[in-house]
Amino acid sequence: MTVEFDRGKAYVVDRGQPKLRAGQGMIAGLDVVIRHFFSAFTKKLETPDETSGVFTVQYPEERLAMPEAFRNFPILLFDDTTGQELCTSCFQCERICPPQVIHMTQAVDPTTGKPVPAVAEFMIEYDACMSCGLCAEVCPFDAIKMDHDFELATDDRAGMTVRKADLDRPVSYYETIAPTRWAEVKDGAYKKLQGNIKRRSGSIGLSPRAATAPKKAAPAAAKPAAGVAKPVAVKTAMPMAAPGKNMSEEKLARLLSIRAANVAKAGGAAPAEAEEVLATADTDDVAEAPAAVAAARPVSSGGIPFSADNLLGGVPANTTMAEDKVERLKSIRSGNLARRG
Amino acid sequence: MNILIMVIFVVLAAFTLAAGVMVVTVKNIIHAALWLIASFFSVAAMYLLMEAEFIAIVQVLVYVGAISILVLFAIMLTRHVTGEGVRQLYKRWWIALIVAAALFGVLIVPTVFNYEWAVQPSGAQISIASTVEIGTAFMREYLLPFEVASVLLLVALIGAIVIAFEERSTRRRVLTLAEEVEQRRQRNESLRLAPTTHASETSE
Amino acid sequence: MLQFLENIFGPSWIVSLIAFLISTTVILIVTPVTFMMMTWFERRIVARMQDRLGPNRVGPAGLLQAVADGVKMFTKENITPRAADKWVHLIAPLVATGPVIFLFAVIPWGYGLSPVDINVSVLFVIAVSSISAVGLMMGGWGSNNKFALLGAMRAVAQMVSYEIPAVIALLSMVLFTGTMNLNKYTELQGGLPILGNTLKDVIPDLGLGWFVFTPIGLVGFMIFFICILSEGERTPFDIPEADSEIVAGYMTEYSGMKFAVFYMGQFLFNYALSMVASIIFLGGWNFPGIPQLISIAPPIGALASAVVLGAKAWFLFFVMIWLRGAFPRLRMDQLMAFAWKFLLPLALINILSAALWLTIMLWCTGDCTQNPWVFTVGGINPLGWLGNSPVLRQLVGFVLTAIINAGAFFWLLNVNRRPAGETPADLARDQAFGTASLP
Amino acid sequence: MNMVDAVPLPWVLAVAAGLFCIGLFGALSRRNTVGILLGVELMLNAVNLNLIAFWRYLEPNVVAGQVFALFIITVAAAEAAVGLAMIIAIYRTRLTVNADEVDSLKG
Repeated sequence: MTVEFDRGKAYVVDRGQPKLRAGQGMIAGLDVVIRHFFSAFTKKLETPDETSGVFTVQYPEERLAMPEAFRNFPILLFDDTTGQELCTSCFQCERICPPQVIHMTQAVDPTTGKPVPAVAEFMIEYDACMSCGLCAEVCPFDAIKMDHDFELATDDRAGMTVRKADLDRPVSYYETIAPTRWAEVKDGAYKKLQGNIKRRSGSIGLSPRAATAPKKAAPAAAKPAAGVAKPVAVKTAMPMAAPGKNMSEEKLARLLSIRAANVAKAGGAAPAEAEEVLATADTDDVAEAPAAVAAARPVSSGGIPFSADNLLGGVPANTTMAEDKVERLKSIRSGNLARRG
Repeated sequence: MNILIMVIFVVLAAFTLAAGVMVVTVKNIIHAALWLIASFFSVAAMYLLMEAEFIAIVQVLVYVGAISILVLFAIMLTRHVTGEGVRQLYKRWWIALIVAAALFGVLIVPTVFNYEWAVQPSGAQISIASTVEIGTAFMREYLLPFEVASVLLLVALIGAIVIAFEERSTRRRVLTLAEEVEQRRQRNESLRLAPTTHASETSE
Repeated sequence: MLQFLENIFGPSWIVSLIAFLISTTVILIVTPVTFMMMTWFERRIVARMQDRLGPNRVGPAGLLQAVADGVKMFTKENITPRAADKWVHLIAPLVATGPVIFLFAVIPWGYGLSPVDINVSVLFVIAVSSISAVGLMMGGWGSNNKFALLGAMRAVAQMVSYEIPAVIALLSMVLFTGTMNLNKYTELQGGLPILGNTLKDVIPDLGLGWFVFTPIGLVGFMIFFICILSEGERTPFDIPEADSEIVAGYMTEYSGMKFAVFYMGQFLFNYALSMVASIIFLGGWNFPGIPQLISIAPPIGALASAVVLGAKAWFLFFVMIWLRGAFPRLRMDQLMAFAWKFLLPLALINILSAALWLTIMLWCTGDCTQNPWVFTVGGINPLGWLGNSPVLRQLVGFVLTAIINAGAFFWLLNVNRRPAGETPADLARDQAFGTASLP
Repeated sequence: MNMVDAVPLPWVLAVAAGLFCIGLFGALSRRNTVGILLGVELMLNAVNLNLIAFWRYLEPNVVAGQVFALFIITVAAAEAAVGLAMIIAIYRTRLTVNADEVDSLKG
């Protein structure tokens, strides 16, 4: 019912003649409340459509299952069986990242000096990441995905800059936290990975997590390797643009031929350190990787997932950590700048 | 025990008088009202000391619970008076001081100290009038004063309401937003019109 | 206590001083502990009502939560606003809380467990509980804050308004029993419901003659309980600290221990008045078995009586929490209209029915001719047919007062109903365009 | 073990007289009408104190002293109510509560 007045109108709900109220409504309210009170002692709210029972989840002891699409911070995936990372360092995520916290270096074939579709170093500053998930959305190889682990609180700010060794997770892990989402993209991802593996050589593209998790020595050795690889990457990044989304047959063939030529050209250009890395990587048992990763999981969920000695390069203390980070960032950024022209 | 009672009495008396002095001298009228409450309290404690518990409790109930709250409300409703800068006493306050001091002398010297009071001998078992007896007295020999007092209270109640009542029509009503906008519009119109009429008048 | 010490040391003022010091100490220890338990209890209970668990981390079942809160309160910064009236601001929590603890001095905690036994304890409770209003006013004014002053004005207006029905409800019980001594109320409420102690010789004392079972006591209890809610600022009446409107009312500028003291005063006030309501209306420590226990073994009986009385008070506190879980806050004009237009007339009519009950009970019992206050109508005693049987008189009184009180209740509800001329359209216009004339 | 033995009556009377004179000074010297009212309340309290003292010391078995004290408390309540209502009414029309500024009847 609308009532018009000289200054406007109002909508009125006509409830008829008010009945005599002697407290019936109050008693009805009290009844509802006391029912909830008693049911809270006996019942626990199981499904969201129930209306009574305790709905408190006592968090550290009880946890709700995360929805698959839950996103916290990005991680990198690698194949369980081969240990090969899905990432090809196409720089899509680095470009789209709104807070610009993703930094990466493309791997370079040590023999030819040409870039290969694999990532040499990958770094995400978790402390500035805003969990938007755009990197995972944009990744054409499904190599970067959003993790469900949110218990990352720490007083070690430098430790929140995470490198590849700690970003890498096996595909099987992602499959456990988001099975249907992975099933949707699985075939395409593996297909692209197979194509990429063909263009990688030696330990390039092999996850440090998969290859060296049982040993501490390998990451330490990998550090100078990455350092040497960087200038090369700067020099050669220009002609090698990131591979497109759809790698056609012809393109694949062309790439393969280029790679073959590179291999043929390869002489003593490869640094001695890189040889060492290759050697250690080759001797490691790849099949051990999933077990090693599984063993590493409880550590990462234990509160401080990315401790100093867990990092690639094994930088010991927090104080040097910051300097180290600055230095690395500087070099990576200069590399990126140079690449852009 | 006597010494204890005496000490309690002296402390209470000193506090009562000090609070009274604060009531009449302190600048902030709210503080004066609060000191008055303190003084009421210690007077009530003296009543308790004199075994008049009913009167003591009525004192607390009426003075502290009602009158002082009334005073505080009145002070807060008449807001301008709490200012510290305002002169609180008359210019010739010393005359009042002399009068009060003279009265105190007149009361103290001849009446209080030069008179033998027929105080009940100590140690004698005497019955103290109880609350029940007060109630009975109100219904028997003091019935007329009691009724007069109740009529007085009723008259005071009605009188206070009549005096302090503000006609709802004269009270400034809180406007709604729509009314405020309307008023502003009208005011603007009148402002816009006013200079033109004025100008036409002067030109003529 | 006094008697016990005098037996040992002989009468001396030092002994009585020590005795009172001991009972004071006990009260000053028991009341804060009660307060802490109450905060825990309220939080747990209201949590269950809202389908939550409540604090359960600190200590077993969260029992030490109050201790943790106390530590937090103690270590918080004690802030006094620069523009505040420093002394008034400082003293206000004490003035608000002191009288409340004072109340516990006259309230019996159980059989023979009364710290001070004075004759006018009901009046004492009323008088002392009205002092807190001064403390609230001081807090509101001394904070020099608009919200605080508004909250204080609301609180005091509410306390003063609801004190009147509360006093009149208690007055009807004073008239009903003829005593203002809280210790005597329990003895008067033994026996059977409605009939009370009149059949004591025939039926053993069941301890169930609670006044709440009589029409006068029921109406009085309702009025008094509602007034407790209002004076203790419990939820349907928590307008003074309506946090959605005026931050925290008079407590806005208080922090740390000063805030805790205010809070303690409020909770203890609730508890003290719950105890008074239990004693006056819910039969004190009367319960089937307790009178016998007291007569057989007084110490154990005293302990059991304290437990029973405490259980009743805690039950009333539980009802307060229940109301808090169920009802939203009233509006200020609704609050005042409820006190003055409904509770006050009902309380006055309740006094009338108490007087009627008393008349029926006492009219011409025993020797009529000796009583100068008995008059006759045409030479016949109008209540002569009742004879001297108290049972018959009680039943007649019960029926008559029940009719009067129920009639008054529904009549007042009807009177307070929305006027017939006030159509929904009128109300809508009023609400939309602000011409509402608040009742 | 009561006050009669411990404290002589003149002491109590002296306290009452002092309180009365303080109240008188306040009532005479304050400009603020609320302040005047506070002084009057002090005087009434002093009178009550006297009445109770006389009752307790001279005739404790007669209720007259207490009854008169109660009447005075009643009168004080009525006086405060009417007085404060007048102060509020005056404030509303003249925006002042100072007694020397409300002198339009002076001629």
